[in-house]
Amino acid sequence: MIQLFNVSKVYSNGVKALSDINLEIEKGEFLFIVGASGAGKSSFIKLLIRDEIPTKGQIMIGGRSILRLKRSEVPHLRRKIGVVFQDYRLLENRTVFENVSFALEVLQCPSWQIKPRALQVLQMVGLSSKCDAFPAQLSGGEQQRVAIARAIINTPRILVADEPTGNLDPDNSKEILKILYRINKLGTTVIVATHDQEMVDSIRKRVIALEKGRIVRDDLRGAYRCEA
Amino acid sequence: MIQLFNVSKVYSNGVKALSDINLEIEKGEFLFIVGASGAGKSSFIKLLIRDEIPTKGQIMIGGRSILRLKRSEVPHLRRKIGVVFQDYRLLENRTVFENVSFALEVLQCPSWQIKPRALQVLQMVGLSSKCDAFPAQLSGGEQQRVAIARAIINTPRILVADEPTGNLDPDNSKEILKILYRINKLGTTVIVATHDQEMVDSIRKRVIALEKGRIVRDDLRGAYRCEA
Amino acid sequence: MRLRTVLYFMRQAFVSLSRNGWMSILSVATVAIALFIIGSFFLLVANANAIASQLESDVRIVAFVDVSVPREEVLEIREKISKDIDGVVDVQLVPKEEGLKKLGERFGENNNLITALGGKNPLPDYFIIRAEQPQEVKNIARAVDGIDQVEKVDYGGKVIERLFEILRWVRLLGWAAMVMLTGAAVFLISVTIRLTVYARHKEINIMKYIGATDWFISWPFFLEGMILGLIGAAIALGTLYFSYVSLIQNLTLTLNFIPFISDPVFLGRTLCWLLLLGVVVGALGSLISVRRYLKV
Amino acid sequence: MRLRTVLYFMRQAFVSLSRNGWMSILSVATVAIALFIIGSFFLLVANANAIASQLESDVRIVAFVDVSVPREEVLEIREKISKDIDGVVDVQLVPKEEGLKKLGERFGENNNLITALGGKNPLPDYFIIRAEQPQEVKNIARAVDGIDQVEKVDYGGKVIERLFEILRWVRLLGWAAMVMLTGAAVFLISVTIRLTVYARHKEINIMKYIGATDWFISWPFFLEGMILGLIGAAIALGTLYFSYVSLIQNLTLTLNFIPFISDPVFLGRTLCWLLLLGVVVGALGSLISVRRYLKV
Ligand SMILES: Nc1ncnc2c1ncn2[C@@H]1O[C@H](COP(=O)(O)OP(=O)(O)OP(=O)(O)O)[C@@H](O)[C@H]1O
Ligand SMILES: Nc1ncnc2c1ncn2[C@@H]1O[C@H](COP(=O)(O)OP(=O)(O)OP(=O)(O)O)[C@@H](O)[C@H]1O
Ligand SMILES: [Mg+2]
Ligand SMILES: [Mg+2]
Repeated sequence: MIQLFNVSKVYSNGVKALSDINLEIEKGEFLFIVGASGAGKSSFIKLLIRDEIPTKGQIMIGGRSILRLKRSEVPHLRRKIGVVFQDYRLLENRTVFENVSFALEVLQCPSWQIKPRALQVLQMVGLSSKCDAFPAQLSGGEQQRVAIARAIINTPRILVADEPTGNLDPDNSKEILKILYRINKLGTTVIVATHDQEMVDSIRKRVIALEKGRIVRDDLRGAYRCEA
Repeated sequence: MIQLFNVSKVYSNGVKALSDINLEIEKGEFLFIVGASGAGKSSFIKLLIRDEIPTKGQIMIGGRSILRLKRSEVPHLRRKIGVVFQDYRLLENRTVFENVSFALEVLQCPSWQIKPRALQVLQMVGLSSKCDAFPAQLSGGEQQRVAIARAIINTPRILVADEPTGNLDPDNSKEILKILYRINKLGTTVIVATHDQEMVDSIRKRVIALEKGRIVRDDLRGAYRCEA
Repeated sequence: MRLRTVLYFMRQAFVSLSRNGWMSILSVATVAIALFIIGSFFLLVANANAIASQLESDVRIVAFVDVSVPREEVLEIREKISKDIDGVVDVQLVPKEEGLKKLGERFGENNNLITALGGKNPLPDYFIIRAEQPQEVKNIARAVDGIDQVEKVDYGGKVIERLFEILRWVRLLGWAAMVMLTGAAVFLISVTIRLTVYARHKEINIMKYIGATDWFISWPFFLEGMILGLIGAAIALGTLYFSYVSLIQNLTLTLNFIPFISDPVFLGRTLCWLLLLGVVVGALGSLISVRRYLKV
Repeated sequence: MRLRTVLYFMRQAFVSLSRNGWMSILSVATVAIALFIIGSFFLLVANANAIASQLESDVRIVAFVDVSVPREEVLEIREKISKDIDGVVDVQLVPKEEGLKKLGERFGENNNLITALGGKNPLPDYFIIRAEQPQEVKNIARAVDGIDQVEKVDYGGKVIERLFEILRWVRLLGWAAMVMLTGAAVFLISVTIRLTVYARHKEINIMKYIGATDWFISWPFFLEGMILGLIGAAIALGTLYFSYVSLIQNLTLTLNFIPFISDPVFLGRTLCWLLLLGVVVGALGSLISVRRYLKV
């Protein structure tokens, strides 16, 4: 489903974020990306959604090069990928409900479909009571859960979550992991960049470890720490 | 050093964030505040730095009511308290170095004092190489460490950290905890709101657990979970 | 575009206008002020032009016929001038009798001029010729002077040339100022809109990250700009209309000899153009500003 | 304030100007355009005023003396007018001989007017009286008319009253427009500045959270606004000065009879005021906008 060939990313200020990444992710896989702060996890995710363009290499999603996409095709790529951003990226001027339903609005869903679905995902992340709040009126963890709700609302084929439990307590984290797991079971490819050792260790899934922009480990049933 | 009497906070949209908090924090104490997402940890911290005014009750710091401060005295209160915000609050238009040294600039320190000190704290959090980067050019964890560096640069009498390791890997988290511990040893009162079970459990310090805005536990040598 | 999408865009535009309250107000005020300035300046120039035209059309040529020429021949010359010379609108004959009468009046009622002249009238007959175009006055004067029996032609010469020179400059400067002011107003409106859009550029970026197409993001902004422009223009034009009408009413009381423009068709057309300008600048300004931030 | 702090503020202001590149440019452009418009309008009004004054000072009264009054008495009357009547600047006598000569000229060179009149001159002597203030013309005319030997007084009457009426309105409207334009320009500049500050309101909040005092945050913005205003004003005034000077040069070639203002002292003072206006609006606009976001 997702293939990276020799991908490198050097930012304009000369920082080498990723070097020579070769990777293949199967449809329906559940994948953790772990690594120290600054290892390149977010950069990897940014490449997948064409937020950044790799300096070198090729990225294929569903058999198509996403680097050769026309400008007008980029939104369609992004609709296929639900993303939980590390910094949430909520629309400040819109309520929680509007933020979450926005991902369906862009698909031009009829509103009778949008409303129940939005309420459903907000229920899943435990925010039914915060529908009409604006992001600035939420706690950190609540904002994070809104971002998760928005990413899963249109049951995307690929779900990418960058540190989705960084601001959540262990109980809420487990809840989120369950949601991700359930979505994965329904056929969605799930990619989670995380520092949460407990989460990675609790379900033994594929783990890719990055170090200074290079893949240093790729275990099919791995843990957060190297088990050598 | 810090005393709260019957403090309650109800936000303008009717959300009850804190109810009837009574608390005394000694000078030089190391205190964890734990609780689920939305329990009121950040609200508690916002009250301490007078970001929000309690709806009811009294807050004393160093024997003075911070609610009776004049507008012009608020900055002086905030200079005494180093804060790591949950959302970092870095100045986007300034480099990492400028962000960190800003806390000394407001004190009108001479620049020959500012520079070495700023480099020193950046070294402590492991960001010496990122001095000239802007916040947008940093990874999530790097931004968090800049926020920590800024909070500790003027060795404040009180250090408040809201989820300081949410975006950091376990190794970096341990490093940060060490720094906090060292600062505490030098006499600074440290208050850390966190979800990081490992961190809380690794040094047995005072733990206050919040639940729906109320203090439900106050253990002098506590752990993240209740040990009953 | 489906109806539902259109409705969604409309709702978004209005919601956004109200959530960005004071910014919307500032933008509307900017549009209103800019259009009010353009509008007043346009009316000023239009009135100056109208007055100038009226002054110009007043330009006359006076041609004195030789004293000895008999009246019949004079009438023939009149025919000749009005038929053979291009650009002549009207030829009026002032017979010598009338000239003498006027001269007499000048000396007061109880004058003894005619008696003093011994009943003999020394004055010539003369024509007052009106030209169609002020620019033709010189040529007409030359042609009339070419007629044998015409002794002398008088057409204000220097004064008229000066007047033309002034009018030429007034028009030139007036239009230059109009163009500049319009340009400046458009620029100022677009700066305001650009800055209000900038204040929301993160929102625009985020929408793109969630998979919104460029046009899906742009439309509400486009509508918003249009509404801003419309409201601003409406305020400007309402104010302009009422202040102009009441000003003209006041002016015509004291300056009733100046032909101010009060033609409702002309005013209506002017106001419509300004309204259109406001709406177009608002909508396009918004759209162009949004486009700047769509590149993610 | 310590030198080091001042230097820090200055550096911050410049750094911020350059980091907010395009916003600074837009603000400068707005200031420049607004001041250019005010400036040109001010020069326009000033010139209109100057021309008006010149026209007004040209106002004359013509007084015809009875034909029968002997020359000596006429000279006495002249003395009387210039001494006893207030506001008279100058009294010029046109003797009847000269009047006849002028009349003769009007009929062409080879006229036989004097012969026709039988050597007797039917024309009266008359005075041309210049008033100090145009408003006094009416009173002077009445006073002169009161002199027994004066048969008739002529002072343009209606025409002059019209002229005064027009001038009064031109001045009134000119000043009203000036005030309005200045207000509008100040508003537009402050909108732009307010929006640029808004784009950075989070920065301002953050500074407060770190313990910066209000004045510590405000000063760099104040300086920044001042620099913006200064640069914008300098551009506006440079452009204004050179375009005005070259325009006047062109105009005096063709319209040399109109007394355009080219007094360097006046121009210098005007430009200085505009510069000051730009700097003050820029600095205060910044400061006031910042204050809005300091309340955290
Ligand atoms: N826009 C950018 N411009 C320049 N350098 C950047 C940019 N974004 C990231 N970097 C640098 O690239 C490196 C990798 O960053 P990245 O965000 O991928 O790290 P990460 O693995 O997500 O870390 P974290 O766990 O802290 O979020 C870091 O050193 C960072 O400073
Ligand atoms: N500005 C605000 N206006 C209204 N409600 C608010 C505001 N800030 C926080 N709240 C609400 O107050 C409650 C407590 O929020 P707070 O930020 O204190 O939680 P927290 O303990 O920090 O949670 P987290 O661990 O997720 O950061 C939440 O329900 C939140 O929605
Ligand atoms: Mg990251
Ligand atoms: Mg919080």
